[in-house]
Amino acid sequence: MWNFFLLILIYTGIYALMALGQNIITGYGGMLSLTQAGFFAIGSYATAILATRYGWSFWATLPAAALFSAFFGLLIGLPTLRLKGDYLAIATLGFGEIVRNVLNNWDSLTNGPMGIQKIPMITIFGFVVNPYKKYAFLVVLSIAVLVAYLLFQRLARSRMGRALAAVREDEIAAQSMGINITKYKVYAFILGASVAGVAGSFQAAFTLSVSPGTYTFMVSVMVLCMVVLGGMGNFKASILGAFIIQLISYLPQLTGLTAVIPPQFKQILFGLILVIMMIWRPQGLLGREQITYRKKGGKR
Amino acid sequence: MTLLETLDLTRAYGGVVAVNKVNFSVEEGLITGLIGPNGAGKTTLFNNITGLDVPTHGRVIFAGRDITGSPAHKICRMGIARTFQNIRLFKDLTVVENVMIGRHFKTGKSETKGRFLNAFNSYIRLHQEEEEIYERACEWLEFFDMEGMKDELAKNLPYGKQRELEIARALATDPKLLFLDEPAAGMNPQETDHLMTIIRKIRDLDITVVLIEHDMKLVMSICDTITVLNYGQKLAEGTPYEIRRNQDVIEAYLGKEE
Amino acid sequence: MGIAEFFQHLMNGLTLGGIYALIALGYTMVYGILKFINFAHGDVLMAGAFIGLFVFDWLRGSAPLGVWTIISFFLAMIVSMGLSALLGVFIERVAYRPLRQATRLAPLLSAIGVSFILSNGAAWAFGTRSRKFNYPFDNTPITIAQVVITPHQILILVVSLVMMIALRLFVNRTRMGKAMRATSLDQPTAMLMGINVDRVISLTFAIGSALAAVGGILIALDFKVYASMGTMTGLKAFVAAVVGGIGNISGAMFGGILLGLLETFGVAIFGIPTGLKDTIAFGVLILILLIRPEGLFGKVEKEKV
Amino acid sequence: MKKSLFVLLAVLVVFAFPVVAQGGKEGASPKIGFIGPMTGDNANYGVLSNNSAILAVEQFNAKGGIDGKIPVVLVTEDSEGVPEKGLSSIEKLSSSDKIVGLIGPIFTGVSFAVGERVQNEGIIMLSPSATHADITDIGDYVFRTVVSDGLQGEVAGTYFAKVLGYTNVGVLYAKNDYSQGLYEGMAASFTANGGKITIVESFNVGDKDLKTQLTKIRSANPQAIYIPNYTAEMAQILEQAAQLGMKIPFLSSDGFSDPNIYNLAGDFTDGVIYVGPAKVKESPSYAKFVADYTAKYGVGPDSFATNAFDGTNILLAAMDKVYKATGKFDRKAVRDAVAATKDYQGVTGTVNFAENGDLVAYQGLYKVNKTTPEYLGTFTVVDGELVQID
Repeated sequence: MWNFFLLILIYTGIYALMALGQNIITGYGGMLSLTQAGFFAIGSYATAILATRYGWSFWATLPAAALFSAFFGLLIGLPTLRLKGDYLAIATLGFGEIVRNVLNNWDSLTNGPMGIQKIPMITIFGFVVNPYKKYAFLVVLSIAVLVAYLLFQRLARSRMGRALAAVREDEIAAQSMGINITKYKVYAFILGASVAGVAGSFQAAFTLSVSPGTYTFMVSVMVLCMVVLGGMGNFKASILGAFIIQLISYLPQLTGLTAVIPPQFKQILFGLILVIMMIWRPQGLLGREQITYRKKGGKR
Repeated sequence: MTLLETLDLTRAYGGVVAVNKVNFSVEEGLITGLIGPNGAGKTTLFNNITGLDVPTHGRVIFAGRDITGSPAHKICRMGIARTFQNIRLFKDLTVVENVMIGRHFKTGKSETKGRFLNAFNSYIRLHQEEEEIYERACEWLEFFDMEGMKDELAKNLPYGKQRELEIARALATDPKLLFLDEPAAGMNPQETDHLMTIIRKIRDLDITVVLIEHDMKLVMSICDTITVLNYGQKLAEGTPYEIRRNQDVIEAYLGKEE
Repeated sequence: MGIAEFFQHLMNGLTLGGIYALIALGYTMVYGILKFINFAHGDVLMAGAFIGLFVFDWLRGSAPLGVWTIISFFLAMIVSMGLSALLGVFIERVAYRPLRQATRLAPLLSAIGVSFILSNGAAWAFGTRSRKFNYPFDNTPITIAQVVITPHQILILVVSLVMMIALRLFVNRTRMGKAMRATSLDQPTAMLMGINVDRVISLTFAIGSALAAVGGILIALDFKVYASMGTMTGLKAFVAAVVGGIGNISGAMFGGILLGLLETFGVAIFGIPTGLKDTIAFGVLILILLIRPEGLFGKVEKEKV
Repeated sequence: MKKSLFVLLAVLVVFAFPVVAQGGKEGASPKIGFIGPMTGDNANYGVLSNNSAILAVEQFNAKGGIDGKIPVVLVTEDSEGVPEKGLSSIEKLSSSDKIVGLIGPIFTGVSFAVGERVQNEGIIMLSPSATHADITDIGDYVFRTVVSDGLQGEVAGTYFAKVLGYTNVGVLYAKNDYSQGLYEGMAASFTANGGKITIVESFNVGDKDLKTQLTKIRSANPQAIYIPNYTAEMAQILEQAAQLGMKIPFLSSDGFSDPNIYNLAGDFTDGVIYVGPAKVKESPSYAKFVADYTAKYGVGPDSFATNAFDGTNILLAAMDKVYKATGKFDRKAVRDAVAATKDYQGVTGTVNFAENGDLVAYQGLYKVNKTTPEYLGTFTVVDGELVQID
């Protein structure tokens, strides 16, 4: 039981990383991207391929995964210069499908539908973070989530975060305030993608195998649900959202009611969450985070 | 001294010529009024100067530099700020945040301005930088007597205050030249009076002001010089006194007397 | 490649395109009026196919192919169109109408939610197994000089063409069509002009969903009926609508055919690995959006400053 | 205020869960697990096999259960066909349910991920359908009651070349682990026997329009087309091939044993030859199983479901044996008992396990007459030579 709870926490951590990325794109930048699964996949495969084929250690593949994903974030971010709302959503959705399609068909690199197995475990100074010993893995992962959270939080509180908010609120006004809106949109995508890549890297190191079937549209929708449920524009809320969505996701197993609850229960529930939250509480459980400012030499 | 001039500026949408070979110039330190009937091309002229639209022909010269076709954010950085006819505030941000966004590119060391290093730098010096920005933003709010409502969401302000906030936000970019697109639209007489005082105060800060306005009382009483547009073309320019007596202008507004 | 093979590919591409066009019409219709992508359109299509299947099987019983099967097929289609229209109107009332004043993101997210509820709800209720929708007519292929086409494929092309023309006439020539166009241009003004905007929008959804039901039943004949049938086909049709210029009825038709041909010839002639067929569709989408975001026949809409 | 209320509510709900949850009680009944896709695109395969496991457990309990007195509980978990969910499923089964053994997972990708865990936890796993050749190499706790791609492909390839006498065939397979594995296995032995694969086309799972691929194959004009796919896809291929006027014979794999193929494409199945489970001709136990299954679920079992039935029964028998000997359900002892299974008479025929956990088995060949499969015989391959068993 407790072990299972730890597992949920680990998945929460992995998805929380993705949700943080989604939040910077959607919550701050106001762009509906449906491609977190694609970046997640790129990160996972980067780690899987570099580790199994070229013998890189996890810690070397981690930044590589982030960079690869960031590069693709740039690629998909560029079209956003011209796309808005609905169009962007579809283009990003298409991009996610393309990623999965390519992974499934590029047999010589990705081993196609068979996937890649026997990915080495994380080691820290010779200590193996065996994913079967969940505490150790959870600790490493939590540190990653914490670091990502702090970095994003700091970013949101800087003038860059505010510029991104301006782009979301009104692009034309933002332009006229001297903000280069294209640059900020692309930044948002790059950041969102790279953190999803990191999540993918951890996922590969936890499941020790990757296959294209994991990275479906469902993953993107789940991440979106996390951000919407927690509250857009609030990073704490994204982590909370990730936890709640994962709990719901594993609720039938956690309660031992798998036989009673229909298997489609959680997907239907995710759908309901999106609809209901939009109608009754569009700001999410926690709402947008208000920042308090202070003057120079003000009280600490 | 001429701060800004347009040379034969033309903007056509398909067959419709919204602005036709307009030579419009703005003298430094004065308040310039831009008037004309609806659809005369005033806002289009503004958009073409401030980079939200690109002219089909002609050039825009600002402080001796050709800025034709530069993107809006670059033009803003050169020192031209503006407000909008339909208020375009960042509605879900607070009043002070709106003004702080105006300070966006005014922070950090100049040699790396707009570059990655600058972004990185501001990431490191976050607290100090934020305090600076906040302080400057509060000063501008004080200028408009709005410090008390700085934590309100912009969308919750009364209409007149929203217009003033937009001006405050534009001023926060430290412009040399400020374009106001119908600043008094929808204001009651008291608010309009307050606005007039403010515009004069802005001029006293050595900021050149150009305004589009339909409220003739306001235009005539505060503008030093007035340009009239009609059907996309310049009809007249001169002091309020001259404009008031210009036969063409009277016809444009009242129709030809037979 | 032989000449016969080329023409066979052309035929395959055309009919696949016809399927995309058929569904794209519904997308474009709703988008044209509301400027909103109904993500759940594909799932309404699925619901329409299920309803059609049940009614058809019930009416037909074990009758052999003949006049009665064709009559029951049409009856099934009419019932399915009616019920799907109700479903569409219901979805609009519950999930989209409350969000008309909200940000642009809100109805999109809500639509994704509705799509999830419908497809998974169907999987729960009807299982995930594919069901056969029997042809109501004799579908023996017709061979002309080694090029083969089935009556069903011809039917799909004809129906999408007829639907396109009917839709155009409806939108351009009727009073209600005029009200729709007015609503599309400016909702508040349309309301001031005495147009019942709510009714116009409901009607738009009703028509769009009825179209989806027709499409669902027609493609189910070939592709079978299953809970997730609307997802991929719906997405591809959407791509077709965007390529043709979303909101433009003829554009949707053209985009659908173009996409079908591109997918077929991309694989058949340009040697793209067959596994990457879907990539062609989405690649074209991203390319089109980059070069001509308004689509091939779309109108440029510029935000007023 | 309102906000904090929401947070409080959320936190409360979160902590209410574990309280509500029943903490894996150490009841008298031993549990076994099943993992397979119950939702998602391939849910059908999971559901059919799960039905078998349920049926096997019910019949076992009806006879009194372990040692004639303890009923066994089956716990089913949904993998959605995704490794990540498979992992959480095995985690839950292992730590909350404390299962003794596992039936499943269904797909190769999930089986690799889950296999590593069961090996680590020391739980025996019997997959009814993970066919990838390397799966049983994970460790000594991984077994399967399905023949590996290696064997099925080998039998298929050799049979096509030697018995049917084909020298060139075309292949149309889906990009999933099952189909691709079979294609590769068949191609290797077919070419080794002097045949030639003239054209290979693939498609993505979920694609419904396969006319482009079929038109290309038609132009290449092979003697036959091998379609090692799942039911829905094969139905689509057969129907569209007929629409293109193709008269080329079709060869297939054990995916064809799902009777639903005849509902979906009954008009086009005549003449298809496929490799499927070996069965003792007219085996009464097989007939009884199919009858029981169909009576209970309304549809017939596919070959994976048949494998799952045997797997479940082997596991139950091993548990029974261990309990009778030691009075408890030691996971390692159960594993050893399964490994020691000798000549088990199941519905799929005589079951033996090889050293590595692979099924020592034979393949059956079938030829479809209209909509009825006719048994052609039981085959295996020894040292590259095709051997007919009966």
